[in-house]
Amino acid sequence: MFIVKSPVEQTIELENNILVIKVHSPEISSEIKPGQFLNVRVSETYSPLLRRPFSVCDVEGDFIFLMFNVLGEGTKILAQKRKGETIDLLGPLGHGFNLDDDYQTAVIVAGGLGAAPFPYFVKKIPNDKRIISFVGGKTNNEVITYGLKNILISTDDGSLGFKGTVIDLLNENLEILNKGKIKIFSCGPNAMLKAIKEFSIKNNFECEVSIESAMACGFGICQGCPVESTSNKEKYSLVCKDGPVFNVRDIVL
Amino acid sequence: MFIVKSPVEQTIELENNILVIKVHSPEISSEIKPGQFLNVRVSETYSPLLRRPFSVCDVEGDFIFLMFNVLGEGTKILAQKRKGETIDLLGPLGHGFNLDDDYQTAVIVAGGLGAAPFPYFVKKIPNDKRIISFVGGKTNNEVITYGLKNILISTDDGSLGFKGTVIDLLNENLEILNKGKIKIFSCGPNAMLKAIKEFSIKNNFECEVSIESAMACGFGICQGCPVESTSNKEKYSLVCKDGPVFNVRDIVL
Amino acid sequence: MSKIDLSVTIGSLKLRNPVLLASGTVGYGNEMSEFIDLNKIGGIVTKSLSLKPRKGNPPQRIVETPAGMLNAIGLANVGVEVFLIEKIPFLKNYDVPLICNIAASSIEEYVECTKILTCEDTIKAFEINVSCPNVKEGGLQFGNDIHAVGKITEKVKACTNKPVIIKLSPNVSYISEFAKVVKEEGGDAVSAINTLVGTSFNIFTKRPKLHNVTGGLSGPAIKPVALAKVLEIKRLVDIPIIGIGGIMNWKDVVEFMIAGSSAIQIGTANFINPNSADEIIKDLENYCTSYSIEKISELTGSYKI
Amino acid sequence: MSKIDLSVTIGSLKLRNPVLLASGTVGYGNEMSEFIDLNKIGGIVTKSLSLKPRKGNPPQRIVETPAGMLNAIGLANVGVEVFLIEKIPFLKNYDVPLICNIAASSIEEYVECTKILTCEDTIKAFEINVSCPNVKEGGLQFGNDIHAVGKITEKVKACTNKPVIIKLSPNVSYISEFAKVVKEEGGDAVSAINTLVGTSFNIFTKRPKLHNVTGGLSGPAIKPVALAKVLEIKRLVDIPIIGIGGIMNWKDVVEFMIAGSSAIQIGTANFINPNSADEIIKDLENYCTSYSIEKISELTGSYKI
Ligand SMILES: Cc1cc2nc3c(=O)[nH]c(=O)nc-3n(C[C@H](O)[C@H](O)[C@H](O)COP(=O)(O)OP(=O)(O)OC[C@H]3O[C@@H](n4cnc5c(N)ncnc54)[C@H](O)[C@@H]3O)c2cc1C
Ligand SMILES: Cc1cc2nc3c(=O)[nH]c(=O)nc-3n(C[C@H](O)[C@H](O)[C@H](O)COP(=O)(O)OP(=O)(O)OC[C@H]3O[C@@H](n4cnc5c(N)ncnc54)[C@H](O)[C@@H]3O)c2cc1C
Ligand SMILES: Cc1cc2nc3c(=O)[nH]c(=O)nc-3n(C[C@H](O)[C@H](O)[C@H](O)COP(=O)(O)O)c2cc1C
Ligand SMILES: Cc1cc2nc3c(=O)[nH]c(=O)nc-3n(C[C@H](O)[C@H](O)[C@H](O)COP(=O)(O)O)c2cc1C
Ligand code: FES
Ligand code: FES
Repeated sequence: MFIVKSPVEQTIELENNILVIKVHSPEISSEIKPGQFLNVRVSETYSPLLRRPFSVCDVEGDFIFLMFNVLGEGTKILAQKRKGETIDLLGPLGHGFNLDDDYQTAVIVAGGLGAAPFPYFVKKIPNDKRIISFVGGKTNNEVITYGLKNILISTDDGSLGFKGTVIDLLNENLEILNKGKIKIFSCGPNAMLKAIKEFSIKNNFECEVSIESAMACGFGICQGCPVESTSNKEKYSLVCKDGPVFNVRDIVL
Repeated sequence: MFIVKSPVEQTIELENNILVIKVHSPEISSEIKPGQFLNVRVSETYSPLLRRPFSVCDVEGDFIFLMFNVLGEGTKILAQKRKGETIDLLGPLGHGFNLDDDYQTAVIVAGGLGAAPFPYFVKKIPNDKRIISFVGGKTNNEVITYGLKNILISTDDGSLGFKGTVIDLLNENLEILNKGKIKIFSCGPNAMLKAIKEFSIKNNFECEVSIESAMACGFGICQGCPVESTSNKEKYSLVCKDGPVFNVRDIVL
Repeated sequence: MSKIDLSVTIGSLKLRNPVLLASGTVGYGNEMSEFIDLNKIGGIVTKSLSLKPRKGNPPQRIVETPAGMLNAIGLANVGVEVFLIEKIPFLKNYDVPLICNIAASSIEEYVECTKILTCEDTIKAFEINVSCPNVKEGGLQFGNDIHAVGKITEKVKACTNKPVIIKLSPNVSYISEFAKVVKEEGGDAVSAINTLVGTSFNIFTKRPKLHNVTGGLSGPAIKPVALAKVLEIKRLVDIPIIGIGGIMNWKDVVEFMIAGSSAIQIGTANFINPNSADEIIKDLENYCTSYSIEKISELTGSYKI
Repeated sequence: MSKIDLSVTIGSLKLRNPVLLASGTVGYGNEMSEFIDLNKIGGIVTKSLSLKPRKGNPPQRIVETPAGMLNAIGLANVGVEVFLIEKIPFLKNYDVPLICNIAASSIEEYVECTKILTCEDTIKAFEINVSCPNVKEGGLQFGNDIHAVGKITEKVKACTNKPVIIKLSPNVSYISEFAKVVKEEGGDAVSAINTLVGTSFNIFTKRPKLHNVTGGLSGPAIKPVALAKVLEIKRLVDIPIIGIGGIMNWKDVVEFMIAGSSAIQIGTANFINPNSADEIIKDLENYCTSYSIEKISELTGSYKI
């Protein structure tokens, strides 16, 4: 784990107000794994005071990429960073996705900005695995397909792709999913993750999800990011340290 | 008085880490007088929370100029403003210098950044008055002569001009000062202003000084900027509203 | 779009909207009127007035702190007489409820000030400052003395028919106990909070930055504390609350109302943007429209716990 | 350049420098050791330990506020037994004074925890948390009850020879009265301050952002309040003080020492820069060199008022 002030190389604007920031950080790029995250200090002032967690979106050589949209003060400042300015990164943090288990097809299920960790995931997945990506959004401008492969799209209002939730779309494609051994990798809004959990259990699919939580430290000392564990009722798991990627069966969503 | 978000046009770097920021602000440029000031909000965040007071340094058409050096958080942010970014100005505030009374020679006495209000002063002084400028600093890199006229320089260490304080330099030049009616206009560190007061009283010179104070509002509602008045012991004067320019005989320095 | 009702009541005091300007951050209105249309705001609370004029503390009176500021003005004010003669005439030009804030160093002085001021029609209510942390005359710190607060409420109520609001100190263990006493003694409302006691040192001179040594902390830094105090009172005492502390925008106002405030006051924000109150009122109206809130007073104490 | 003496003493506890890591912001040291050389810092204060493991509060436990944060962790901890078995071995690898922080919901529980822990050599002192605002088990809020604080001090002192530091609550009218009782009952030092009670609401759901409704405010926002509390104790009670609250850099440390602290603790800053303490120690050494301060302990209470 490192704390490094890394220079911004470029900020790329995708459609729909989504930004991807490219940062030079050899220390982190050489260590980080898909699904891990960084805790980013966007300003040296006390406004905002705390770091902001972002999943690693992609890695290219010594560069790492983070994907975000402008929500509040932190992301606003991040969006204004120009080439040469630095951001202060702490990471790599947490446990990423387990790409190497026994499955043939990785089924990516991403809702909105939940697409963030998958470009790097797609790069790092072993060559012998297939990928199929289900991408959902409320309307077409919430659909993010950056860096994904073999994409099926759903929107609640039908403005792009299949009309319905991404779960509906999965159900529509159950036949494909039932060919060979699959594993679901999902990230997105909590409501979606809940539905994914139900779907996975019902269909007996392996499933890992990346979840979010309010965080202060990001590395296990503040106890600020509890998530109820299914195996141990006496103790919360910590999203930052035990996650952010969990076997969906291990946590209460 | 206005509250206006004004776009930055340019930031000029003088010698010695002194910066001059040029801002497009027709509302303020058309009203402000030499010695008046603006209370500047450098950031929309709460860091820093309060505005920062700056004297108007110069005016050119619709543009105003502020002179400063990087001291703390506020001036650091100000120094990083680029063309097109805005700063939030509140002003014009306070009472400026009285240029129109009965004197023939304006004797400017400026210490360090106390030079800030004088470029505009020099422009606005009636044509029939003469100007002579005494500029002091501890060493040569504290001497700021930007926008001044007929300049005599002193440094404590003699690294530039006369060796001694600016008061010593005034005393050296008493003969010139005693020719015709003069009025001293001074701005600088408090120790210098104290000495100027003594000098003016001793030599029976008219003298106005621009003084500083911690400020919150800048326009008379917080009562945060008191200065002891010589005429009314029951009540403080307010630097922001009754000043920042005072007849040196009216206040206790 | 139907008209939104922004009006609120604090006891018998009816205000056209819940946004007041806090004592000590608006002077007596004249300087502020250059920036804001006083006719639009819910009300003005004057700088604390004492029987005699007060010079206040020597400089330095103000220090900036992270997301906040310390002040130790020391209740510099013109005194009730000069206020009536010199300041009221200006305020008569406006149609804005005037709440007169009184500070004193004895119970008798509170009573006397109230008696003098109560005859003035322009004054619609009194806010009694029992909580200024920056003057310790006579060794009394009323704000921390529950019996004194009760006594002051009782005596002031006895000499005016106008609503009496007691402005409470946050520098106590249980603010709700003070609110309870205020209610018992007939007070009409409480204002919460005044500033938190704080200090700051110049590390090179080793001297306190404030001449008064300690000062009162205000601004966004104290908002979470102020909200907790408002909530504590709301949950335990049935009395109208005017919420104060770190309010910078309409969201903060809504948060204070949810926590239990009937109205709120803007303090430090006036120094940064003297037009804040006007902008906030417009934003509140838009918010009510967007969320189909017909009467803003519905928000008061609407927390779901 | 002569060697600067950064060492300080708190009662009989000698520390190589005044920079400790605060309870609840360093865990049990293992995660922090990835970022900072624990052998360099003045001491570690453990997360509050209770007799039995505690699960802590459900989420949300943390909210950011202007220049601060609210936490309502609810004293999630492994309990004294697991601490001794699983956490102490790691800490034995380091040469850093370990201060064990204890939280309990009865006087008996404080005593029992102390008795169990006092046998462990690695533990150099106890810090008794009587002031956590986020658990209200048994309806007790020791931090606000001066008799309880006295009793706890007395009883804990009776069962250990190690220094006992009482961590005081700032949510009281006069913190110095609590410090006085601690001294009278034989306590060796006080830590000031724990967090300020605060809250925050989601204005759209109208629910408190924290599951526990209220939480503890920490970070730079509270620094002026913490300094005023330290100063109040220093002026009125002769007991060593460990200053805590919003310390982010060496200047803040010097300010706390001038105000009366013998040592200080870094809390929230650890989340933002887990290497802060190390940087601060280096900066303090440079500061002492520049200003010809031979012993940093000279700074304690060196204010000029
Ligand atoms: C492990 C992890 C990985 C993440 N990865 C990404 C990523 O790759 N890209 C990305 O854009 N975001 C990601 N997030 C969320 C991101 O941290 C927040 O969006 C960010 O902190 C917002 O900061 P802000 O200052 O702009 O907004 P704030 O001012 O902090 O908040 C603005 C609004 O967003 C809400 N909000 C704040 N934090 C969160 C959160 N964690 N989840 C949901 N809503 C929140 C607030 O309640 C508020 O309404 C991740 C979060 C975690 C915990
Ligand atoms: C009426 C008036 C006019 C002014 N005009 C100018 C001007 O034209 N150019 C200019 O550069 N400055 C001017 N100043 C001073 C200027 O306001 C401060 O330098 C500025 O606020 C510093 O802000 P900061 O955030 O960078 O520093 P801060 O972080 O606020 O302070 C950094 C350091 O500077 C000290 N400091 C802060 N404010 C002042 C002050 N008012 N006087 C002296 N020291 C201070 C602090 O104690 C601290 O040590 C003026 C002040 C007043 C009251
Ligand atoms: C400079 C200043 C002066 C103040 N003077 C008074 C006063 O005279 N009487 C009073 O009751 N409160 C006074 N206050 C307290 C405010 O009315 C308010 O309670 C406090 O500032 C918290 O609100 P804020 O955080 O919005 O500023 C003063 C506050 C400031 C900042
Ligand atoms: C997330 C968090 C958890 C804390 N847990 C404890 C605790 O278990 N016991 C305790 O005595 N103090 C606890 N504290 C209080 C800190 O030790 C410290 O007193 C407080 O945060 C003020 O210091 P700071 O502003 O530097 O953070 C906690 C603080 C935070 C922010
Ligand atoms: S964010 Fe601090 S423990 Fe997880
Ligand atoms: S700065 Fe507020 S009254 Fe002068």
